[in-house]
Amino acid sequence: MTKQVEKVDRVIIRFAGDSGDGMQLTGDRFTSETAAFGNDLSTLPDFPAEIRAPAGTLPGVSAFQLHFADHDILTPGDAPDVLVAMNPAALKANLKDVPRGGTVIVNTDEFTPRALTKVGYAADPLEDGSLDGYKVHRVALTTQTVKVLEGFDISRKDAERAKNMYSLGLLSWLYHRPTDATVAFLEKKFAKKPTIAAANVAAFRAGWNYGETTEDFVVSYEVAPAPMPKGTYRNIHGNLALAYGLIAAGHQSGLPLFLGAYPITPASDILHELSKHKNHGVRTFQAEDEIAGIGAALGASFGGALGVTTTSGPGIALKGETIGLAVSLELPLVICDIQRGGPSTGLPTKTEQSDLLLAMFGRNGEAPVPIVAPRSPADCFDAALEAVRIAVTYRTPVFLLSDGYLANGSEPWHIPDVADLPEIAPNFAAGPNKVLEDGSEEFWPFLRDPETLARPWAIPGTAGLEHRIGGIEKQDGTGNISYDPANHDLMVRTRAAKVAGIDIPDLEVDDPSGEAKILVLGWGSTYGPIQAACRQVRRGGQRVAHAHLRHLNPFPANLGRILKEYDRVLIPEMNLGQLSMLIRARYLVDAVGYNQVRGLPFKAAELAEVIKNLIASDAVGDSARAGV
Amino acid sequence: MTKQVEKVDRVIIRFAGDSGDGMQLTGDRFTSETAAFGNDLSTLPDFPAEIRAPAGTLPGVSAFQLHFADHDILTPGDAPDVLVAMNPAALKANLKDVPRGGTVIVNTDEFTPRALTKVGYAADPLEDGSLDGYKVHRVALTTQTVKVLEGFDISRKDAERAKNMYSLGLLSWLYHRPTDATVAFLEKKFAKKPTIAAANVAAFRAGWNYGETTEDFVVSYEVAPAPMPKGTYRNIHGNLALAYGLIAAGHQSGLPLFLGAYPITPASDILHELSKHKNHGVRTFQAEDEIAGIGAALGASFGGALGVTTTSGPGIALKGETIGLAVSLELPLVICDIQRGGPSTGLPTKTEQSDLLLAMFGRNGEAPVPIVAPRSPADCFDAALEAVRIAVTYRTPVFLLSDGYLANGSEPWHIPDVADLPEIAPNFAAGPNKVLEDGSEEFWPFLRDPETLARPWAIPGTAGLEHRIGGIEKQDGTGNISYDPANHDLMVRTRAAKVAGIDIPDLEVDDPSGEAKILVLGWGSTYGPIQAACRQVRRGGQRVAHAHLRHLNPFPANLGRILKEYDRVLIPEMNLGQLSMLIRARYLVDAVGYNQVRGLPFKAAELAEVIKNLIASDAVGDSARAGV
Amino acid sequence: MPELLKLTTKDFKTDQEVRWCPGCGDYAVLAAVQGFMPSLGIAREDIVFVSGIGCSSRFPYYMNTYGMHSIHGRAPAIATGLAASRPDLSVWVVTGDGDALSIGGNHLIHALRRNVNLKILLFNNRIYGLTKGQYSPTSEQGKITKSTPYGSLDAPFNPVSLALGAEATFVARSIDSDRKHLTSVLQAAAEHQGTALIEIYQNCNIFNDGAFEKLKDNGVRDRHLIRLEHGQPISFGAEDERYGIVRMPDATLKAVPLEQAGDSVLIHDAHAPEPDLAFALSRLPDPATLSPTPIGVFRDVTRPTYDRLMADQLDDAARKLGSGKLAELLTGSDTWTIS
Amino acid sequence: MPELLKLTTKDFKTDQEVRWCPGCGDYAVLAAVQGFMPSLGIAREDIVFVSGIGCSSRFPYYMNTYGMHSIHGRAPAIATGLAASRPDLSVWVVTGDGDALSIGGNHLIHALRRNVNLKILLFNNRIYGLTKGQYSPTSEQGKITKSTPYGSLDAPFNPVSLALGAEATFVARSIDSDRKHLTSVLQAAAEHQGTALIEIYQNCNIFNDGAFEKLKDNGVRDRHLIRLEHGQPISFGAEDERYGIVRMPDATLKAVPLEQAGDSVLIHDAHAPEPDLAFALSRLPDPATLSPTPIGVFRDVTRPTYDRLMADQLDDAARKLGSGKLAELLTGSDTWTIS
Ligand SMILES: Cc1ncc(C[n+]2csc(CCOP(=O)(O)OP(=O)(O)O)c2C)c(N)n1
Ligand SMILES: Cc1ncc(C[n+]2csc(CCOP(=O)(O)OP(=O)(O)O)c2C)c(N)n1
Ligand code: SF4
Ligand code: SF4
Ligand SMILES: [Mg+2]
Ligand SMILES: [Mg+2]
Repeated sequence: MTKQVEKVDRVIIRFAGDSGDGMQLTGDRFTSETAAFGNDLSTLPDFPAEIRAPAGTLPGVSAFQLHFADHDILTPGDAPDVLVAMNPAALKANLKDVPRGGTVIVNTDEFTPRALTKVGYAADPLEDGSLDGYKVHRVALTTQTVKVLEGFDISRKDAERAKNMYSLGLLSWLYHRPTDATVAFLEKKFAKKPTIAAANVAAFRAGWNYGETTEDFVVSYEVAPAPMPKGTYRNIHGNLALAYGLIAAGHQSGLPLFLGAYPITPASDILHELSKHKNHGVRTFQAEDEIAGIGAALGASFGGALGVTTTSGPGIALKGETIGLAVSLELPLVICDIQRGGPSTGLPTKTEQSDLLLAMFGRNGEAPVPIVAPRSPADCFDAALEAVRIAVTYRTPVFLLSDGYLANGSEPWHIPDVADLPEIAPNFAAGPNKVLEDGSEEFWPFLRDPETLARPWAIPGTAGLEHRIGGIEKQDGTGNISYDPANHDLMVRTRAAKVAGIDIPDLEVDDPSGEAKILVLGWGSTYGPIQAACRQVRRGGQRVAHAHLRHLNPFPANLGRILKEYDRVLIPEMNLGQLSMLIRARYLVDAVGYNQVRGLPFKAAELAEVIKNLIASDAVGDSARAGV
Repeated sequence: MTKQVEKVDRVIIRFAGDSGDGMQLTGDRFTSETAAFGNDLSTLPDFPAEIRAPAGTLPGVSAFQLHFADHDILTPGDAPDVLVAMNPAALKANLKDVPRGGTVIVNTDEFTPRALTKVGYAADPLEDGSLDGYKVHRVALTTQTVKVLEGFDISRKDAERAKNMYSLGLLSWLYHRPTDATVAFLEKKFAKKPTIAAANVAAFRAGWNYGETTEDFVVSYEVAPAPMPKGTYRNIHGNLALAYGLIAAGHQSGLPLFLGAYPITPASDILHELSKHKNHGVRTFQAEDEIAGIGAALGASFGGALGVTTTSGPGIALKGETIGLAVSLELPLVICDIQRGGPSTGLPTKTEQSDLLLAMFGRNGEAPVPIVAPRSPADCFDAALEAVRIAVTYRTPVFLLSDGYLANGSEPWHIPDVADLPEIAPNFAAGPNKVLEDGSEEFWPFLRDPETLARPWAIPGTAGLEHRIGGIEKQDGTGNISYDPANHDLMVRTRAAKVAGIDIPDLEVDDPSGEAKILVLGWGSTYGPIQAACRQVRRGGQRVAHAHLRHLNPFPANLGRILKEYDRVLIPEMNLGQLSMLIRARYLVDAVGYNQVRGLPFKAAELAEVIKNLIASDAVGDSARAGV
Repeated sequence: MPELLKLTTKDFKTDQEVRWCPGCGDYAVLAAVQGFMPSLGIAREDIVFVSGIGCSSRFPYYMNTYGMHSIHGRAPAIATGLAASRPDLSVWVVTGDGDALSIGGNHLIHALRRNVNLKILLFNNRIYGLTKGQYSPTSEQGKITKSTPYGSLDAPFNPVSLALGAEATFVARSIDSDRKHLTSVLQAAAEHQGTALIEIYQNCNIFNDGAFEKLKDNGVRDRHLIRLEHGQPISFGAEDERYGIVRMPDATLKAVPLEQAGDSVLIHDAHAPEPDLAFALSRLPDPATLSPTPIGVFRDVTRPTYDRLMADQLDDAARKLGSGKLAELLTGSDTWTIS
Repeated sequence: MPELLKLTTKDFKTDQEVRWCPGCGDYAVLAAVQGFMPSLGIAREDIVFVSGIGCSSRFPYYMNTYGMHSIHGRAPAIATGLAASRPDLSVWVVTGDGDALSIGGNHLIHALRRNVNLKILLFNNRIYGLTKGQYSPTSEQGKITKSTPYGSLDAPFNPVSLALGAEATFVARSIDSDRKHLTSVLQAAAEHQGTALIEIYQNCNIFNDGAFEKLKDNGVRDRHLIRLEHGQPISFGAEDERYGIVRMPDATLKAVPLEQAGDSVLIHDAHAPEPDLAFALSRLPDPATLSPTPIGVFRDVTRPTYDRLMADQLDDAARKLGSGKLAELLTGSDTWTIS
C-alpha cells in the first residue's frame, strides 16, 4: 500500500497517560527526534505532584505537549492537533483541549469497564459517540507491544511498559521523524540491561512498522525543517540552560562556582545538573534547608566564589533574612527562583509568575535587589550570565526569576560561540584604597567606586586587607558599625542608588508598523504566548506593539518614555497583576492587566482575543470621543 | 530666698547619660510624675543596641526625651528646652539638638580631662565658650550625691549610682512635679535592699532640696494640667498597650490567647508582658526561633485559640512561609511586627516604617494579608483589638505594624470602659454545612460565608467535623487537594476578594477649613508629627488636610475619592516611599513622598516646613498657570 | 471507653484516594496506624495528625480525624502549639527523614527536650521521595543519588542517637512491614506521657528500594535485627547462631556468641533514668550496613510534660490571683482621673 | 612557620572599641583567643571569624583577621560555605547558647555530622544576653527570667550530649576564666581535622551572674570540676576528698571516693572510636547544679572532612575527565547544524 504524504507547516502533539506510563520520556524522545530533524519546536510537560499517583485516575495523568513547525514558533501550542491517550483517564482529562477534527490515538486495551468507571465514564467513549467529529485511531497498544516482544526474555510487566516506545515509533512514522538517535538513546539508557534495551528498540520499530503497514493510517505528514540562522543547535530545557549559564559565568569570571541549595520542585534539576560538573570546578552543597543553602552560598561569596542558590517560592520565603544580609554586606550572590503555583505549597509542579513582588520586597527594611527574568527556555542561559554580571560588578545579590514552564519546557538553542560570551571581571581588591590625612594607607571595605557605587571585594587570603563586615548599619566608607541617623539615611539611599543605577540595555519594542496604539508589556515566560498573540493580531491586519522586560529592577531607562508613546498598555501576567502594580506606581500609567492564575502558560489565541477586544474598545472609545 | 515661678505651656526635657547611668529609669519616673500631675505628654527613649556600651563613649550614650504640656500634644518634641547631660559624651551627642537659649544642666564631676579626650573634646566645653548662649547649670551631681549619702551603709559605687535620682529630684523641683509616687516606687523597687532604697530616696530628696536652696536656680516652672476629657487615665507605652489589646481581645472573643514568639528588640517586651498574665488564660511560648513561634501560634489557632506571634523585621523575614500557609489554611492569626531600622540587623533599637511592603508581599504566590497600623502608643490597644476582629471574623492572618517609636514611647491613655469594647465572635462551626444531592449532610471546610467569604472554623474536639487541610491548593468548598487550573484561579481570586472585601471604616480627613488643597497622608507612628506639623501650618494661617491610615490592606473604600479631592498629596514616611508606591499604583495619583530613614521620628517643625514649601510651590504653580 | 466508642479500623479511613506509589512502605504504616487507632479508645474528633511535606506527610489526608498537612519541617512546631494549648487532644506528628532531620531538625530536637505531648512518627526511607530521589540526612555516606552523582560526602545522622542527645524521654524504632511490632511500639508511645519519637524504617521502592531488606527478609533478618524488650536480655541471631550484647572493657557494646557471653548479656532497661545504655545501643549498627539494628523501645522515662506544666502554671495563677479581670488589668495601679 | 610570621597577641587586636558590659566573661575569652592565635602560625589573612547575633557574636569585630558578623543562628551555615569552598583557610565560628542551640540548632548539628573544617566556640552563659535576659535552651528548668516570670518549663539541652548525638568528631568544654585550660582546648581544636565544638562556660554578669561560680571559685571548684585528660584516670575532688569515676553495674557512671574505687576508675579515652564513654561523661553533671562538670576534650576522633572530600571529588573529576571545557559542555552530544 502506498501511503499519502501530506505537507503541513506545524503540528501540536500531546502525549497523555498514567504517571507510570513514561509519557515524559516519550515526549522527550519525540522532541529530540524533532530537534534533530531541524524543526523549530517548543514543549510543555504537565505532570502531577505525586511521584506515581494512583493508576488510572484523573489526578494521575501525566502529559507532554510538543509543538513543531517549519517556521519560527514561540509556544508549545494552544490546542493539540493530535492526542495520544494511553488510558481513559488520559482521554477524559485531555479531550476537551482537542478541537473537533483533531486526531485522537487511543490505547484500546486500557478501556476496560473498570478503568472507565474509575474516571466516571458511564459509557465507553470509544463507542458512545463521544469521539464523533474526531479522527480516531483505535490501537491495541499494549497487546500489540506484548505480542511483538513475545520472543524476548523479559517479564510481562516490562513488555507492557515498552508500549510507550511502540507509540513513539508510530508517531515517528506518522511525522517522518529520524529514528537513529532514539535507538542509540535506548541502547545507552538500558546499557546494563541489554534485553530490555533490545525489547524497547523492537517495540519502537514495531510501532513504526505498524504505521507503515496498517490501513488505519493512510496519510503521513511532513513538516519541513525550519529555516534558522546558520550555526549549531541543540534542544535545551530551561533548567539545563540556566545551569549552563551559571557554569559559563564561572568560566567567564574566573570565579569558582558554589551552589548552596535545598531540593525543591521545579528547581531541583539545576542542583542535579551542576553536581555533575565537578571538573568545571563546580561545588554543589545540598544543605539542610533553604536558609543554610543561601547562607553557605553567601559564605562562599565572602571567600571569593560565585555563590548561587536555587529554589522555588517556598524556599524564597525562607531566604529573606539572608538576602537582606547579603544586601547589607554587598556581596555578589545569585538567587534563582523557579516560580511555581502558590501560595504556600500551592501547585508544586505547575507554573506561575507570582513571586515578583516577593523578590522585590520580601526583606525587612529597605533592601533593594536587582531582578532579571528569562523569556524562554534557551534564554535562561543568557539571563543567568546577565544575573552574574550584575551581581559581580555591583557586589549585590541578584534575583533570577524563572518559572516551572521555562524550567521544564524546551526549544532549540543556537549554541553560542564561547568567544562571544561577555567577560565578567571580579576585580578583587588587592591593596589599600584610602590614604589618611597622615599619609598612611588603609583598606576601607565600604569605600565605593564612584561610577558603579560598588564597594571593593577583598577576599580572605589577601594580606593587609583583613576587615570585618556585618548586618548592622555600617559607617559610609570604613564599614564600622554606626548608629548615626544621618549615616543610616545616607547608606539606605546609597544602596538604593546603586541598584537604581545599574547599567542595563534599553528596552526594545517590537512594533513592525511603528504605528500601534496598544503596547503589550510582559516579562518572563509569557514572551512566547504574547509574541505569538501579537503576530496573530497583526496577521489579522491590526497593529499592536510588544515589549518584554528582561530587567524588572531596575527598569530600563527608556521604559517610561515608551509607555507614554502608546494609548493603552496591556500587561498579561500569570498572577494577579504584580508587574502592573510596579509599572502603575512608577509611571502613573493606567496599564490594564490580563491575569490568569491557572498554573499553565497563556494560550496565544486567547491573548490575541484580549488584544483585539482592547483594540476594538479603544476604537469605539475613539469614535465616541470623536463624536463629542 | 523666694524663687520666681514662671508659667509655661509646654516643656521638652532630654535626660542623657551613659548606658549605665539609669537615664531610662529617670525618664520613666519623671514621666510618671508628669502623668500623675495631669499634663499631656509624649516620650521618646533612645538607647544603643549594646547592653552596656563602654562607659563615657559616644556610642554608649542613652537618652530619654519627654514633652509635656498644659494642652493636647502629639509628639515627644523636636528640640529639647532642657538637656540634662550626665557626662561629656552625653553633652557632645545631644547639644546640637538644643536650640540656643535652651537650658543645659551638666554633671561637672564627669568633665575630667580623660573623659573629655575620650569623646574628642580638645578643650573643656564648660570653659571654652561652647556653651555660650545656653543657660548652663553646672552641678557636681556625683560629688553632691555621694556627700548626701555619706551616712548610709552602702558602697561608694552604689552611692554614685544614685546620682540619677539626685538629678530627678532637681528636675522635679524645677517643674513642680509631685514626688510621692517616686518615693513609693523606689521603696518597692529596692524592697529587698532597704538601705539602697533609703539612699535613693535620700538622693532624690536632696536633689529637690538643692533646687530649692541653691542660687543657681532662681526660677522654677509651672506647667498646668492639660484639659482632657473626663475619665481615668494612665500613662502607657506602646508595647504595653499592644499586649493589653491582645488580652482584651481574648476576653472579648472568649478565645484563649496563645503567643508563640522568639525574643527580639523592640518586640520582646510584649512577650515579657503577656507572660505575666497567666490568670487571664494567656499562654506564652518562647520558641526556638521565629518560624517555630509562628508555627506554634498557627497550631494553637487550629485548635481554637487566638494565635499571636510578635517579632520585628528580621523575624518577619523568616515567617513568610508560615504566613503563606496561614493564608492557605484560612485560620485566624495575628502577626505583630514592631518595626526597627533595617535592612538586615540594621539599627535594632531605632524606629523605622520599612516593613510595609514586606508585610504586603513577603510570601510566595498570591497571598494577601490584611494590615492594621496603630498611630500612637495608646492606640496600639485599639489597633490590636481591630487586628483580632479581622483575623477572627475573616479567618485570616493579619499584620499589626507597630514600630520602635510606638513600642517604647508613651502617652496618657484614657482607660476604656470594658463594656465599650467591641465584641468579637469566633462562631465556631458546630455541625455540617452542606447537604448533598442525596440529602446526606457533610462538613465542608472551605464552604464560605457568602457575605464575608470566610470559611467555617471547626476545631478539634467537635464531633462530626473532622477534616484535613493543608498548604496545597484546595478544591473550592470541599477543601480536598485540587490541581485543577480553573479551581486554582478561582481560589486565588476568592482569597484576594475576601481580603479586599473586609469591612473597615471609612477614612476620616482632618481638614478644619474644608478648603485645603494639599492632603498629607500618613500611616502608623508618623501620626503625631504630621498632625503637629499640620497644626503649626494652620496656626500660620495656611490650610492643609491630614488623613491617617489605620488600614493599609485593604484601603478604606473612600480613599480614592478623598485623594482626588486634593491638588497635591504628600506622603511622609520613615522609609523610601512604601505607602507612596501602593497609593500611586492603586489610584494613579502623583503623590509625593517625604522620606527619612534616620531611625528617629519626624520632627514636626521640619514637616511643617515641607508642607509650607509645597503650598508655596503650588501657589507659584498656580500663579504661573494663571499667568499663561 | 474503647467499648463505648466501638470504633473500627474503617472509621479511621477517609474517602480520599491514597496517592503513594504502588508498593510504597507508607501503605503498611497507614494500615497499621488505622488498625491501631481504635484500641486507643479516643474519639476521632479528639485526635489530630499534623504532618510536614514529603510523601509520608500525605498521611493526614488518609486519617479520618482532624488533620493538617503543613509545610516542610515545621510540623513539630505547629503541633507543639496545638498540644500546648489543647492538652485534651491526642496529637500525632507524621514526618520523613528529610522533613524531620534536614529542614526540621531544630524543631524536632526542641520538641524532644520540651517533652510536649506529641507522638512523632518519623518515616525513614533514607531518601527524599517526593522530590524524586536526593540523598537525605540518613542516607549512608557515599550514596549515589540525583544530587550526588559522585557519592554523598556527609556522615548520616542516627535518629535514635540524635534524639537521645536531645533529652528525649521516649525513643523507639520499628519497621513498616512488621505490623505487630509497629503496633506494639505505637502502643507504648501512646501510653508515654510526653514527646515520643518512633523511627519507622520505610521502604521507598521507587528511589531507594530494598534499603532495609536485610532487616525484613525472612531468611536473613534474624541475623541483623535485635528486638529490644524491657527487662529481657539483649540478644539476637538465627537459630544456629545467636548473639548476646555485652559491655566490653572499653565500655562499648559488642555482640558476642551467646555461649561465650553467658551471664554478661545485658538486660534491656528502657526505664533507666540515664540514657547511657540506650545511647550505647543506638550506636550498635554500622551506619552503612545497618547491622545489627535494635528495634523496639530504646528509652521510655517519665518527666513532666510541657503542656501539663504550662496548664499548671495557668491554674496556679488563677488560683492565687483569681481569674483575670480585664477592667482591673487595664486600670492598673498608677492612674489619675479627670472629672 | 610561627617563627617566620612572628605574630603577637597585639597583631590580633583591632582598633574597634570592645562593647561588652564591664565584667563580662566575653573579655576573658577574647583575650585567651587573641593570645592563642599567634601560636597557630597562620597568617592573619588566612583566618576568618564568622559569628551570628548575640553579645558573644560581636567577637569578630575585635579580631584583626577577616570576619563576618552575620545573622542570628546562621553562622555555622555561612561558615560551611566558606570552609567548603576555601579549604586553605582557618575558619572559626563564634556563637552563643541562643544563637547556636535555639535558632541555629539545626545548622550546628548538621555542621557536626558533616565534619566541615570549622572551629566552633559556643559561649554558653545560659541566658540571652543581647536581648536583655530571657531564658535560653541551656537555662536550668524553672528559671525565672523576663520571659518566664513563673519559671521556665523545658529541660535544658546539654550541648555536649547533643553534639555527640549529632556525630561530632570533636567536642570539648572549657571556662571563660580559666585561660590556661581554655588555651589548651583551643589548641586541641585547632589541631583537629574537621568540625570542633568547644562549649565555653561564660559569665553574663548582668543577666545571669554567677551561673558557673561553683566551677570557678578557687575555694570550691575542685569539688565540682572534673578535668578530663586523655589517657588519664577520670578523677576529681578537693585534696581531702577525691573521687574517681567508675562504671556502675547498671552501666551508668558514678563518682565514688577514690579509695573505694581503686582500680576501677575509668581512664579517659578521647580517641575512642565510639562516643559511648564521652556521652556517658556528658551525662555526669546535674542539669540544675552542674555538678560534677567534666571539662576538657570529651571526644577527638578522625573522620575525613567535608571540605577535603569535596575538594577530592573535584580533583578526581578533573583528573578523570580533564579540566572542564566550556565549549564542549555547551555543545553536548545531541546537536544539528544549519549551514
Ligand atoms: C520549604 C520547602 N523546601 C523544600 C521543599 C521540597 N520538598 C518537599 S518534600 C521534601 C523532602 C522529602 O523527603 P522526606 O522528608 O524524607 O519525605 P519522603 O518524601 O521521603 O517521605 C522536599 C525537599 C518544600 N516542599 N518546601
Ligand atoms: C532573626 C533574629 N531573631 C532574634 C534576634 C534577637 N536576638 C539577638 S541575640 C539573641 C539571643 C542572644 O542570646 P545568645 O545567643 O545566648 O548570645 P548572648 O547575647 O547571650 O551572648 C536574640 C534572640 C535577632 N537578632 N534576629
Ligand atoms: S516515591 Fe518512594 S516514598 Fe514516595 S510514594 Fe513513591 S515509593 Fe513511597
Ligand atoms: S549582657 Fe551579659 S553577655 Fe552581654 S555583654 Fe553584658 S555581661 Fe556580657
Ligand atoms: Mg524520606
Ligand atoms: Mg547566651
